[in-house]
Amino acid sequence: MSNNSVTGAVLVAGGGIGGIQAALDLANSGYYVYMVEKSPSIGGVMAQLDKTFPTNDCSMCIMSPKLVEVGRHINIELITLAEIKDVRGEQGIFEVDVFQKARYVDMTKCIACGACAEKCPKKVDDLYNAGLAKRKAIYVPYPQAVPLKYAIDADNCIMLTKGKCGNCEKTCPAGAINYNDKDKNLTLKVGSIILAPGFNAYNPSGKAIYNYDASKDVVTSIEFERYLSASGPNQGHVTRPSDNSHPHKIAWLQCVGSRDINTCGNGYCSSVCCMYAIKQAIIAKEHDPSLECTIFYMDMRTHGKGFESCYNEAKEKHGIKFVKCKVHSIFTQEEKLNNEEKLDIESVEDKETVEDSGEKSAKKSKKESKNKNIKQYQVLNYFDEESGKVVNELYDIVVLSVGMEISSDTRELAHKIGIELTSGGFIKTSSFDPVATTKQGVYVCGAVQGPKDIPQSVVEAGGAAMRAGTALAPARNTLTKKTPERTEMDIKGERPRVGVFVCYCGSNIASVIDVAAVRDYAATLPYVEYVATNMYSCSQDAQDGIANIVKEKQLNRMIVAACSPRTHEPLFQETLLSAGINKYLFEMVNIRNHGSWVHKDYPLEATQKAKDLVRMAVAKSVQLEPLAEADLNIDQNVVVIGGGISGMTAAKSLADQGYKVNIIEQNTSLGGQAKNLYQTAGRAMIQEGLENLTSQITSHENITVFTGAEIEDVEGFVGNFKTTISSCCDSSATSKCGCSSGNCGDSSLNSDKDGVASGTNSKTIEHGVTIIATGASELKPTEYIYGQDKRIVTGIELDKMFINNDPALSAAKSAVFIQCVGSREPQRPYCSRICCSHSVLSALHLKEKNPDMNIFILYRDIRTYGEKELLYKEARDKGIIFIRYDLANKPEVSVGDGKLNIKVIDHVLKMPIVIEADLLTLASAVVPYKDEKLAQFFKVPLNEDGFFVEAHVKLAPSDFATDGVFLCGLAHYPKPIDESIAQAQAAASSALRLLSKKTIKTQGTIAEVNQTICSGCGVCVSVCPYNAPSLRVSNQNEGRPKPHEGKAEINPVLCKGCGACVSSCRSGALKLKGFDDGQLLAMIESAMNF
Amino acid sequence: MSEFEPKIITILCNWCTYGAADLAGVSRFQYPPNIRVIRVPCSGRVSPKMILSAFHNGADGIWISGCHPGDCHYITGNYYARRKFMLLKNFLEYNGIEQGRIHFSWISSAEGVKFAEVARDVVESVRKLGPAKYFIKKEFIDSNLCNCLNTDNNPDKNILEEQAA
Amino acid sequence: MTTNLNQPDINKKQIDTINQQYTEKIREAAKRILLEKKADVVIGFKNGTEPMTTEPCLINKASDADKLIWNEHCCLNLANYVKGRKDKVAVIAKGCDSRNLVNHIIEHQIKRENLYIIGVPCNGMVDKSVNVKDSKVEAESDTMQENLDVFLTNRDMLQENCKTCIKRNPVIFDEMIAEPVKERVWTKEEKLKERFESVNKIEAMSESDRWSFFNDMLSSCTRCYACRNACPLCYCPTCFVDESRPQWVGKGVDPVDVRTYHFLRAFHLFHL
Amino acid sequence: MLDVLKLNDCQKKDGIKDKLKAMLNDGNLSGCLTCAACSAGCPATGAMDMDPRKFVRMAVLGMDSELERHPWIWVCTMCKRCQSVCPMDINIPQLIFYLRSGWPREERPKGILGSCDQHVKSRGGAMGVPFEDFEFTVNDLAEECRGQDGFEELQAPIDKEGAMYALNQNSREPVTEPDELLPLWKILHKADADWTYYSDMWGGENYCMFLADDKSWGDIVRSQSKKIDELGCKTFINTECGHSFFAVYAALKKFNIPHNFEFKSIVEFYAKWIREGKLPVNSDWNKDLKIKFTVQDPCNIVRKSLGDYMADELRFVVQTAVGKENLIEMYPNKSNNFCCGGGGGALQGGYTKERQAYGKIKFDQIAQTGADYVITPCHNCHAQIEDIKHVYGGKYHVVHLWTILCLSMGILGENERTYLGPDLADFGL
Repeated sequence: MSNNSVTGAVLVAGGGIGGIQAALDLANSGYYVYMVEKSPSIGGVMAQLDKTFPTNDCSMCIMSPKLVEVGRHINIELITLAEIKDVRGEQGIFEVDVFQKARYVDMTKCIACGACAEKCPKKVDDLYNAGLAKRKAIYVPYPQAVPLKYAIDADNCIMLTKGKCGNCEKTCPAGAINYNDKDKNLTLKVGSIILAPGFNAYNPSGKAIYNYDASKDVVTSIEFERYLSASGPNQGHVTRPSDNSHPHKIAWLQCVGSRDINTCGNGYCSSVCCMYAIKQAIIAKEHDPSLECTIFYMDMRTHGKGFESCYNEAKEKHGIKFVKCKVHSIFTQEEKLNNEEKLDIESVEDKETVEDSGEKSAKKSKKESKNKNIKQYQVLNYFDEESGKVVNELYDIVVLSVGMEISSDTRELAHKIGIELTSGGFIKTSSFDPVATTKQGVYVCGAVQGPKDIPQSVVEAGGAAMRAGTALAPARNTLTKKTPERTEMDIKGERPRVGVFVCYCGSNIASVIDVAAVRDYAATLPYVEYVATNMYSCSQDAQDGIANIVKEKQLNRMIVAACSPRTHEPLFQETLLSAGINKYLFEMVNIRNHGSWVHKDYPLEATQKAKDLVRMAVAKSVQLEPLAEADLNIDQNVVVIGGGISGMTAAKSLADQGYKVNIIEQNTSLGGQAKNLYQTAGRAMIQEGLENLTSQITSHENITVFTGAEIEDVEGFVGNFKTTISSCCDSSATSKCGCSSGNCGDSSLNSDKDGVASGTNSKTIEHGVTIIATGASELKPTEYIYGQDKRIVTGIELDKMFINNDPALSAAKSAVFIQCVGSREPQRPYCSRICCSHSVLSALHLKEKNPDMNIFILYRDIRTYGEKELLYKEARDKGIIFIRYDLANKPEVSVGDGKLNIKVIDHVLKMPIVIEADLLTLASAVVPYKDEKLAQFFKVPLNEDGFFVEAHVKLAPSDFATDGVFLCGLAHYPKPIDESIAQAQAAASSALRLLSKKTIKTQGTIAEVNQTICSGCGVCVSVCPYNAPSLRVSNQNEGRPKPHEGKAEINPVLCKGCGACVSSCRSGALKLKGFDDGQLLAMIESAMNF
Repeated sequence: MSEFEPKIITILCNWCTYGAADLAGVSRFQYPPNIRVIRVPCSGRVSPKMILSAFHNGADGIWISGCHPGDCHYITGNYYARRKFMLLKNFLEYNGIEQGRIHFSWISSAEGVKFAEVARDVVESVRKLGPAKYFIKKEFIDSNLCNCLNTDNNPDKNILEEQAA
Repeated sequence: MTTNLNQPDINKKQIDTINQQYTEKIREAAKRILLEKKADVVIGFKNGTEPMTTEPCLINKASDADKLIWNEHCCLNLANYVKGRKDKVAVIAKGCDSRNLVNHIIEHQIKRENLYIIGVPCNGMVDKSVNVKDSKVEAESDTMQENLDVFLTNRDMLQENCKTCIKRNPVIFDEMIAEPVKERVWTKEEKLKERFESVNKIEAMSESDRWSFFNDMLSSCTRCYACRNACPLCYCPTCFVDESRPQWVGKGVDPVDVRTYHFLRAFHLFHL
Repeated sequence: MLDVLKLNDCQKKDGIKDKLKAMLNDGNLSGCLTCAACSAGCPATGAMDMDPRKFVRMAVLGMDSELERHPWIWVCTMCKRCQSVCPMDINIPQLIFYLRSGWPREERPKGILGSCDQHVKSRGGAMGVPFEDFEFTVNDLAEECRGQDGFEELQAPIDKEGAMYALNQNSREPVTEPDELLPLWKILHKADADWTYYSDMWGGENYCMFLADDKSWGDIVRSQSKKIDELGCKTFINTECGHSFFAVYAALKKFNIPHNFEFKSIVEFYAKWIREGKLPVNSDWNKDLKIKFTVQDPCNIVRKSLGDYMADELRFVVQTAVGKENLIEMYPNKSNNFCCGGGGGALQGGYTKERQAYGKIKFDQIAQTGADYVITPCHNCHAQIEDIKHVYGGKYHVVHLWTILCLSMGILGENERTYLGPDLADFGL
């Protein structure tokens, strides 16, 4: 194939968080991306969430920077209101038919002022608010939407359906409405396809047992999420939907639409509901500590990083009640109130606001208690294990923790283009290629591949981007656009010449603020050389005009008083740049969002405020300096630390794209933990997969493997690391040590004695990025008389027996597994995530060897999340018996008369049970290496359990806060092989974002040290999470001390420009360019002086 | 005489509270026009000198707002800010600055309503206290913008110095 | 045998004995340290030129060690003398000095490995400014020595900070010249009443009284910066009041500028 | 029970769980998640210190000997409320049935055993009444009824060949309260229905089903079917009786009984005839009285057989007869209704204390509605709800649907009012 035979573009179907991450990874590594999204804007379900577990971060806060980045990306083309209809061709040369619905709003003209929606007479259920509120027929789905352009809902628009109205067209100040817009059929040529359509929440409607149709007080978790949200229909006030009264008791019902083959067909676990229920209960309780929150569950599945401690906190700190019982059903009980009793209704104001936002009557045909003297309760019957009785409890609100399903559209498309699905209806992938569908060239990420949470979706997005890009590597950078290089004028030494442009924004600003007066006032300010107004400053012609004026009037500072810099600053910076002026000489004044829109009844004051803000901006702008964005070369070599499955996958991913990769492995051979493992949950043979991968690694021309290697020293930072290792040998093709395939341990050159000598065999590798994949190990149990009887083994030891086909396995008549050995204990509070599925799988293997074997699994909560639940079901169906124990009554293991006895109390019968076992497997915890030295070397943090801490739990699970260092595999958290592989690919994808650029630009607005003032106290070093500041150290080899030794310096590559160091510096030695003390104090001073 | 209208220096972090203020705008939540917003990357950027300087210049109140603990775009910036502000506020009040002149809050970019509410509360609480009394430098109050030309901030002067050098 | 500030039965004789023992131990340690080259210099105290005073003293020869003394006037904080030194320094440290040394180490003003700390359990320093006549104890003699007896046997005669001291023993040291003294354990009530007595007094004031209280306190300040120079934690090469771009605090004696100087300096001491 | 369970001893092959698994698609007890949804929804939970989950668990663990003679199986009514929500769709009623069948026949509860044996022996009904007596009573009563105004032409035929509908008749009415037969006949007459009783196994009830005597249960339905097919009836209508409906509904499938008729509930026909205008049922009579009714959904015809469709038909009929506003629902209802405790043979099962405790939930539900009348289109519901009224001191009255339909049409005779309260005792006469 020649380079041109593949298309350097990728189609990403779905604009949720998975699609967004995949698109950004690809677009940032040299591919053109078409993002096809069904709705008018991207964001997906994550945009609907109030907070995200387990940290309860504000969902919108962490997501919106990504939305904006996609929206502005030069190499991402957003195709909204569109769906894939068909796919033709094959990997590398797909043709995709896309159907795009008409928007009826010209995106190039719409300024998102919202005037149209205000005048639109048609109210429609607002799906963003789960139908709990109303929006108009012309709308943006949510205020932070990207693209922030209105769209007409053709099904509901009066003009489009009946030919009457036309209000929006009359109102639109920008002339953006186009009723004649037509649906379009597009054909896109792409090399790879990533499917990320997300999931549908299970709809409990029509199931009488949930009482969902009959009562407004039974809500789905998505609806409750909107109730909790400050931007939701209730502005975050939780009230009983039936009467807006103050709730006292809320219940969550888990597994609604999951783990149920009877009332719905979803046998799988939806994986996220336990955590989101805990999150919602905590948030609800934070809103109102007197609330009683109860979660009814079957097994608490808090198997992710930080989840178990969140669960423990929910119980202990927040007092949330957990009841292990599936509630039979919900029904309404009405209670008549005495005359004296009044409904505890939230204040009248609140109610009116609620009605204003159209909350009323949104849910169709729901029973409302019209009579204010009747109060509805939801009755839950549950079985109390303690008393053995049925308890009847009344709740104000019941939240149904609904599961995930794949839409029929997605299934149809998959069928049409020949992609296989799993039995649960998700897209099928394999353990060793977890993001590849059964159709070559089509990849997948997010919940469509199986129920999962945000971090796992983001991981898969990275993996999918990696895989999609690899196939197209020859066509990298062939279809991408480049930002034009521009020359900037040197304005150093020039007197400030400020231009002030004030925007009318149609009537958005002008209807309240006297724009001309603001302009005229600006003209009186010192250094202001030019003032003007614009009808729409953001319009193309206005920007051309501004650029011309800047040139003509030789302006060297520019101020635009209009809307928010968060959305428009980059646009005007671009305008300034096009006039040859450094973009940091721009300052924006927000007189719309912070002015006319919020002070509409105070035009005089709003005008005065606008003048003040302009004066402040001028005061700052005269002190602005042109800032440079320096180029930093990225060394094109890679170091991967750890040669297990994760490390090898990451290495292979990058090597396949042409980068030289060095694997540093401490052991004498590659393979890591996988060497001891038998099968994946997807029933792939691990030894085969491992062998296959290892041989690809050892024969790869771009990969050098160092086994028996120790890292001695690390210097440098992103783009330019120097890692010194001591190693016995390397196994690359050019290796001279003569050992084969990295198995140095077997070679005479690397006997233990010779290994010592490797200290002299040290080598320094220069590399641009580092991937940490150091793995974890299995805990050696200290309980259950482990080590005292050879019939007692750990999970991995059992796998070894399977690998070796140990005859003891078939011979056993009775086998027992004990779960949570060393996990979820006070001294090791996290859940090891993999052991439940692993034991269930091993039990099935035993059954396959000997169908008559009696097998018992003693567990605390079975955590076979996602479609692994089907293994659990299979195990039960095959007669494997599961017995639950709790921490206070752990099983007792004893040996007497040569018999191995396990005693446990049955959780149902509450009676002691004794099992005589021929084989006892302890599902032992996954323990991290807690490699503090490595953490120090790369300046990356470890958590209290000893796992590495990623940059962001949700959105950057494979990155570190430290640039240029990435993370995957067990070193991050326990996870099965498929997840490790996906994360390794994601880490490689993140690394690729850097490598493919060859150089990175430093940010302009970064901190800088004036060393003559610096006291060298190091406070800046301690406050910075990015390791940007450091104290200068002399290099001893250089002979004489560096100037300013011991004083702070900032690495401009690492600095993110937050300014925490600057404000922490007592001696004022630090400045933050663009937000310096002088500039900010000038604003403060001028705010008051007029 | 008309009611006293305080002027309040408001410093907002770019990622959360500034976003909340934008959202309040988009949602047309009304609040009094007494605040003057200064945008900074992170609440961790705000240093005590900005607060003291605002008082020097006659600000009647100061309001600083950032991301909720845990939400910081820069991972930990708001934790430092919180620690610093609590101490500074206590210390200023210990020195005689009235309670209610200095406000700190944490508002996420989804909390437009909260932004408007807090803005109203801040303005009201400062309005009740009346004009600022302490820490004001007389010369600033009496001066007008032209005075700034005489300070070291004067870029003209800087340029002259540079040229002379 | 340990002494305690709360013990009223302590007498001059005991104190003299302690001082004598401490002095001997300090001299012995200094000699040994210099001879063994554990440090290039020992920083301690010698007698001042006036009665009831001491001066800091740098010894770099073992033979000079006998200059060193210890008594209840060794109130200066020797941490001030170690910062920025490139040689190896041994320093005598009371509880308070040691805490400042910790700060110097953390903030990179001296390397721990260049520092040898000779810990001295402290019995409190006398406050020379207190007039015996004003004290509750009626002095019967007016000789210096007898006054001193009164001082030492009466807590009221101690320096303010010694009265409320919570760390009389060094928190960091390489050797101790005596067994640690007993730390005073403050009950909650004592903490509120005694230790934070002055704080409470101010907190009880109205806002305007508080403002005036500090204004009065600072009215005599001429910004000589002696406070800054004496302070073991003030080591910035350029103090914030000396910044010029932006110069946001005036350099003169404008009351607001003076106030700002003291306010922010105090703030810097307990926070960044 | 045992102090310690030695699990290895229990794990023998071909135990209860294996047998059940072999018998049924949904019989895999091992699938149990021990989620306790069954126990949470079962009115028999707690009786004899037992609950459905525990019962399943014992089977799963292989505690067959403890289960084999556990009397709780006669307290459970096999109402299927457990299985209806079971996420694993585990057929607990079938486990109960299986265990009932495992008891030595003579040791099963005498009441149920006797009823089954009488039925088989007499080839009539559970009360052992010979066909001749039934025939006499029917003819006698029909004659009497023809004396009433408007019913001069009324017919109550037996074995009428070619009749459109064959009707089963619970033997309680002809034997113990013959006047209760008349309202039903009057309705059929009003609707101009071409119907007939049939002579072989004419009794609708089927205690052999409760006895878990598959052979006799099947034989009874087989005989009925054969006879009806011989008569050439197009439709086999079940009268207001729950278990008799289920006995036929389930047996036709379970024993794969050949038949040429359609099997329907009388309630479906009430609704049909009202819609067709054949029955002038309306609620005008109750406009001013505002007497409140509630309705019991019999598990056997609603949850276990026809589902919410049946419940909605029932409501249509009741609302037409008493007025929509006068029907006070019990919650939960329809397919999620609580069993009254009278089903499954419990009324004859002999565990009276347990049965009445079981019925407490139903009693409370009824009390909560405040209704004056409970309409029960089922004999066992009728009897059980009557009984718990006396036990717990209720004030309501229990009536069949036919009584109220006739009342609303003004055709309820003087002797047909046994179950009405004083408020309606003379109404419309």
